[in-house]
Amino acid sequence: MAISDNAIPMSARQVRLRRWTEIFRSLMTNPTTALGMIIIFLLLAMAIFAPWLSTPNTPDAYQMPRDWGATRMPPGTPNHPLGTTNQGGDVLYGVIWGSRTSLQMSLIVVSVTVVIGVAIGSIAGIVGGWIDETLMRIVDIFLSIPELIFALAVAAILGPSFTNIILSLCIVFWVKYARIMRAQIILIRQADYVQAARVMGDSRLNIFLRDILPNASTPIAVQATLDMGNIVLVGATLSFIGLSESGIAEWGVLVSEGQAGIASGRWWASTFPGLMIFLWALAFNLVGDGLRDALDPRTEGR
Amino acid sequence: MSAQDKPAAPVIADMQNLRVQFDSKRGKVHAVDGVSFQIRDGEMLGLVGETGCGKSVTGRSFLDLIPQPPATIAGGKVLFRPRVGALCPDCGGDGCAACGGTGSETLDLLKIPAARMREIRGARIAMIFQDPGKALNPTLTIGDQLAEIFLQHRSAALLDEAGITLEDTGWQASALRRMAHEEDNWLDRRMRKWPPLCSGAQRLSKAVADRVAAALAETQIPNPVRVMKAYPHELSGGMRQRVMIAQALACDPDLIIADEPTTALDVTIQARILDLIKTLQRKRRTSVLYISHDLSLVRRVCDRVAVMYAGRIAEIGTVAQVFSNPQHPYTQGLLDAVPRAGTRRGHLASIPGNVPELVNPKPGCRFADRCTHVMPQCTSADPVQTPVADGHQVACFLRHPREDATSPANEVAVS
Amino acid sequence: MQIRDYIIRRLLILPLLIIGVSIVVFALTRIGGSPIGVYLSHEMNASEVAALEERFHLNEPLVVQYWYWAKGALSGDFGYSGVAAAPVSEVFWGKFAATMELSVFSALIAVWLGLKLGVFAGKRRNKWQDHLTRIVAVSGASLPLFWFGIVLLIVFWANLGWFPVGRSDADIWDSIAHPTGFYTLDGLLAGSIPAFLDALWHLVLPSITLGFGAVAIITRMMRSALVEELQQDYVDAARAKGLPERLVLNRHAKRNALVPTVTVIGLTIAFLMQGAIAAEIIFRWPGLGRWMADAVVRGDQATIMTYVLFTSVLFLFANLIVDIVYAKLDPRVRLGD
Amino acid sequence: MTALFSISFRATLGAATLAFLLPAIAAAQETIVHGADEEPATLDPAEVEPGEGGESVIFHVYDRLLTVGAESSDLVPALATEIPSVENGLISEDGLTYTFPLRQGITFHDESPFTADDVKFSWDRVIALELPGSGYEILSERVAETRVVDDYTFEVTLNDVDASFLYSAVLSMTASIVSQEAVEAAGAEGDGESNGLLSDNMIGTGPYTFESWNRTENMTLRVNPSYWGTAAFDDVRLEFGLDPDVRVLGLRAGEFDTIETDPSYVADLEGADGVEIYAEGLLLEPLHIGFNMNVPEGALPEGDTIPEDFFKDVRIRQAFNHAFDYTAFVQGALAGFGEINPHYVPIGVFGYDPNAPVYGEQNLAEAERLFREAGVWDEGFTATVVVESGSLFEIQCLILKDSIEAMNPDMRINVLGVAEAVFDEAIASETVNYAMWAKNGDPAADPIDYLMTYAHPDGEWGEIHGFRDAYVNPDQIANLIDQIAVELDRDTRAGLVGEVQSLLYADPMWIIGAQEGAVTAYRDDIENMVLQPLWPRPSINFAILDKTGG
Repeated sequence: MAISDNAIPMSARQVRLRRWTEIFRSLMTNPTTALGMIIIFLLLAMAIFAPWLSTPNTPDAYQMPRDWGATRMPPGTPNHPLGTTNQGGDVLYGVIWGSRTSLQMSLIVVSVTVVIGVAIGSIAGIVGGWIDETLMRIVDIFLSIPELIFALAVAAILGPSFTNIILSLCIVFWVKYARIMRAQIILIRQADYVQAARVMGDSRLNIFLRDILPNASTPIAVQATLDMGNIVLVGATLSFIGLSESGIAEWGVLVSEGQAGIASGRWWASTFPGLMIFLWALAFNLVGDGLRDALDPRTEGR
Repeated sequence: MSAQDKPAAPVIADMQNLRVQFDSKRGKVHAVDGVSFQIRDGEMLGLVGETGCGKSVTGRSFLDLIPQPPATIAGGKVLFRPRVGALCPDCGGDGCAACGGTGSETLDLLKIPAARMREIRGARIAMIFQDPGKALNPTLTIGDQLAEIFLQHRSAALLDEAGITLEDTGWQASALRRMAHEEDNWLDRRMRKWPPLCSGAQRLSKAVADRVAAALAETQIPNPVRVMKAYPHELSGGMRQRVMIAQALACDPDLIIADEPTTALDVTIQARILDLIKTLQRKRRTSVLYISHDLSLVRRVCDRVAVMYAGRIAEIGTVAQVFSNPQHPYTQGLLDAVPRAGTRRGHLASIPGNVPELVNPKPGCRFADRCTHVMPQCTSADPVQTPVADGHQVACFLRHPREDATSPANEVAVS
Repeated sequence: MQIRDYIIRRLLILPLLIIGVSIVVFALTRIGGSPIGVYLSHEMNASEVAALEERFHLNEPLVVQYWYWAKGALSGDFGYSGVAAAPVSEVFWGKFAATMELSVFSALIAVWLGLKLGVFAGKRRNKWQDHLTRIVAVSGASLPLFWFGIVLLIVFWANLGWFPVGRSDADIWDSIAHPTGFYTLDGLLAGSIPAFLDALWHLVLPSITLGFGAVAIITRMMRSALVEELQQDYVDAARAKGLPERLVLNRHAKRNALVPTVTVIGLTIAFLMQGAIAAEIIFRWPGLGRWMADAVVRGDQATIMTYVLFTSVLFLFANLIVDIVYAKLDPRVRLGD
Repeated sequence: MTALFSISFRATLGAATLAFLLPAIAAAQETIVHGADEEPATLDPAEVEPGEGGESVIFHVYDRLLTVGAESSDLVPALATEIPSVENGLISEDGLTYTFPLRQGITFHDESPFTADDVKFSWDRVIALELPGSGYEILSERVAETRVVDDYTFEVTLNDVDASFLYSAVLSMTASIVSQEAVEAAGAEGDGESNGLLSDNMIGTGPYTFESWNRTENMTLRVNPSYWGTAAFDDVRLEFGLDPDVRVLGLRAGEFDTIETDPSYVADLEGADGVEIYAEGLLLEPLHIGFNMNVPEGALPEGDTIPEDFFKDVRIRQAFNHAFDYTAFVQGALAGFGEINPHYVPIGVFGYDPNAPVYGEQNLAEAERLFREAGVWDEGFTATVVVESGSLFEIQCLILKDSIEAMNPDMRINVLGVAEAVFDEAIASETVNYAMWAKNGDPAADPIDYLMTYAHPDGEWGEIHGFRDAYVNPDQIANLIDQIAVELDRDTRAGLVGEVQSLLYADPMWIIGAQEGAVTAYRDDIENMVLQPLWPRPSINFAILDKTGG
């Protein structure tokens, strides 16, 4: 309408506010995204209340409790509602505490990689020059190796352990954020209000903190959400291939240990954890997808 | 209704109280809110208004091109009488009241089945879009895009020119028929490259090419054969618009909806395109609904003009009537705005205030809050179309009849 | 910028990237541990170990080691794979063919299903079918392949016995040569229909497992591209010409929507390369993926090196080609700006 | 009877199909399909690593001078016609020279005749090549000289008297007899380089001829119709690269006739239709966790709180042996297929003394007493045990972990699972940087092999783990074992073995969780299934199996 044609440039805060409200609205209106959010909520609840849902194993709660007297029990056996593994591990315990392990893994990796990525991306974007060039070439190199394969190689070299899986994921996943951050900076620099701010003689740091960072946050949020799912998926794949430690309450490990039983009709030991991995990844992908659509101007309705 | 100087041409299109609403996050937008006007055979009717006043939607409604959802047709009729086609059931073609003297049957474009609408689109009613750059498919050559329209509406003739008569049966003939109707399948497309089909196929495509070239030539495009092979992005804006026009006129339609055909072009070319449209329209006696926000253009080319504001017709009459003797305050404002150069497109610098929100609007004159002569009733009741001269109507309380509250115009406005 | 210049620039960067990748991976493998572990056994005495270290130049500084490796790689010597008990270069192509054949068939499934779903959803934007499709598609990307594969294995191999595992039936194939390494082709070349069918038969389960995962990428892209196309003026213009919906969709919307969809081919290839690992383990497909998995577990670094390098080279070239194709398909694009 | 039947049956079937049907189907002569665990790295007896996958193939295609039958662990003549002994004079009085009369009129699969020269050539070749990783020491450390007396008499002289020579050396796959003619035709060999012919080819005299090997897929062996002994019944195809559970699935689905598997899977297969289970006797590969008393200063992994010489204290070694939950291991992990036999003379090996004292009862009270006495109970400790991840050995470590930590949460065991290669590297080096590691022993027929490797203060592990400074009385043990090595009188020898067993109980260097049962599962149309632990893994002799099904 005529009004919007001769609008005066909005302040950074307005821009942000409007974007977030838009995003939130379209997230709420999209049923699949809503579904994703519900699943995430439930999974997080499970992770947070794990100690109350099933009593932690001593001395290490992230180790499966092994009842060598009751191995290979089917679901429904007293005090093993989801059955037990070949080593007498309680599947339910694995499922519940596995959600914590996954949460740990994804949170650590995402936060670490976001920090690294944003830092490097910002340096490249703001400082520019040869530093930018070199950093971006490095990013290109990392980006030209498919994630899972890269993580696999790194984890293999570090040796099989849960910590090493997390480490390898951190090494692999920061790159996208650097890319996004740099792109955003270069993009937002041109925006009216940033120009205005510069004219008003704000310090670079000020502009960065007040205008650029908050605006870059949306695409990074999307990537982070998607990664929350991917990381668990990739991590589980690594564990499955045999790069984690056996005996810990981690879904990927449980699936690969449960495999042994599948051949003999003991489906439960791997089915339940596998299902959890699936739900986890699905939920975050749905929400991430929704977010992306909400931000992607092309797919917005007219 | 008849203008006193020349005998009234028959009405071929008659829009009656059209109402179109759009669903939006904030509510129902009454984009078109009871618009009525008629287009006479061979006349050019200008439809002017600011951006977003609903004039494009009004135009698109003739071709059923309003996206539903989000839009919904809340009411009204769009009557159309094709020159060629079935005869009027009442008079059998002699001309009568029912068919407005055209002698051909009357269709309600909002009610006819989709198949029927497709026959009309492009053949009887064509459209020229605002931005030829956007309205031409970038991945198809000009030739292909024009060919489509002939293959849709002129298959029989094309087959005839290619030497395939109705008697011809057998798989070759039917393959070529499929080609001529654009119903060819994967196999056909392969096989037509080889004997025995290839000769027939070549004759057919030759026939199509000839017509395309002719159509282009008519819009004074130099070297049509070369242009046929070109992709849209390889042509200048003016050229593209000529192509659009050629496409619109290809099947010699009765009515052309020209939606701001020159807006996207730079000023130097605008004039030429405008003249082209005008001459072709004269030559073929095609009726044109010329949608524009630019009064000066309308004044140059149109016979009659309807001024639209916020989804309603504010004033309608011959160019002479409206421009020399504007009755509606809004029209007057518009006219003041015309000569002023450098004003933002579609925005009236001279009139303070903005176009009102059209979400669930209250009754009352839409222009009230910008109107200098605003009166109490302006904000309480809807003004009705009031004749001020022969064929000149205005919807404003300043010109409102006191006594005859039951004039037909009145009914139209309130119903 | 002109497409040609862009592509030339890309071609110039490509080798640099590949070298970069090799350096990164090489550094990792050497920092992580020595590449000789896979040859060691407690049968060996110190002198034997020392001899091996000599053979792999482990007593030299890292840079020198890399130099040796690069020299070898350039002359086609990628070291000795402990897992395959043969030089990498010897076993590579056979496994390469196996993985490629699998990927091709999976890609066929993914593209076919992906486009179908994408159009199906795009046409019904924001209707329930659209949401359902999205869930199906995203499920594909969220499904742990290794788990999905196992389930298929149990149902269709162990219980129903409809499909086999492995790559071929030894009895049918013992007399048939493998000129191409693509068993389906080899079967045809040998003129043996049973062999050809056998090869196809073995492809079914793994390519479904792998393909279903890739569907998500294509569906999503196709959907949003189609949604965008359907909002274009020229789609309305086509309608205004009186074209039937069939043609409007196929010729004007779908056709153009395919163009941006091309750009995810690179992604898809990467996905297939990754998924191949799990799929090949489960279905005992003698390809690069399973080789890599074994190498990873047994610390066979020559193989890990080669595999990572290979996939990234493939990935890089795929993306380059995608750009070129994209430029060709869409006359509008002017890359770089 | 069944043999005759199936042969004639096959003959007719073969004829019919050859006459009328597709070649593809004609090839469908009875073939035993075996889901193998480990694919060979090489097929060359001089290159194969003891215990490695190649041995199971070499076993079928090559013959050795002697072998062991299915029934007992007694020696049986093979290419040699008699078993050397002092009695029959084929072992010289000084016990150093062995004479082998050889079978006549035997040809290799390449039609070249078998003579004493081939035997000499085969053995000399192994010793000369010294291929890294191979078991050449088996011969080179024992053999002083080999001689061809005449075409059909072979003689070997040893460095020292060796009571286990026949079992430990002659039976080993390394001592297989290869065709001299074929090898020499393939080019020169020497200084640590074979000519590569035998790496992926086999020219032997055995019941099977080598047909084809598609690496990472399968290997086909064909019946050798002109075998000097009883000919095999069915061809064999070994399928490689399957995960254990996939092999089990394949067996259920009838894709495989026999598979290599372990107790935990066999337990699940009980009652599966069409599947038979064989579970008799025990493997001779005790599952052990080793104590390392020789850790270099500061070499222990992160988080270990124990001192390098932690296990020098015999009480701690005993405490660990008491604490381990043996029942859990045998009943839980091995699903009951196995014996609790926690010391280093396995059941079924000569001289095993059933009355010698053993651990094998979890005795937490005793363990706690010893830990307290050693003064590590109160402040506790953290020790890491390194193991090949995803293996049965890892489960043994997990049980140790659970056992110890259940006693006292301050006493922590870290189970560090690593890739096979990493593990081998860690264990292969002169000094081991971990206080504990887990694996299983190499099979042998004679106690001396075990005692030398795993108990002798100056033996293979004795040196690496520093037994000498750890044993309470190293010399006593050393002397006993040395005696056993040279004692030729069986009864005296047996007595000595029993004696050393008791000493090793009091002064353990290993936790031996269990002796794994010899178990496998196979399709019920396979007849004469026998596992002989002295045959290379999977301890199956396909030559005696008969597939009767269609």
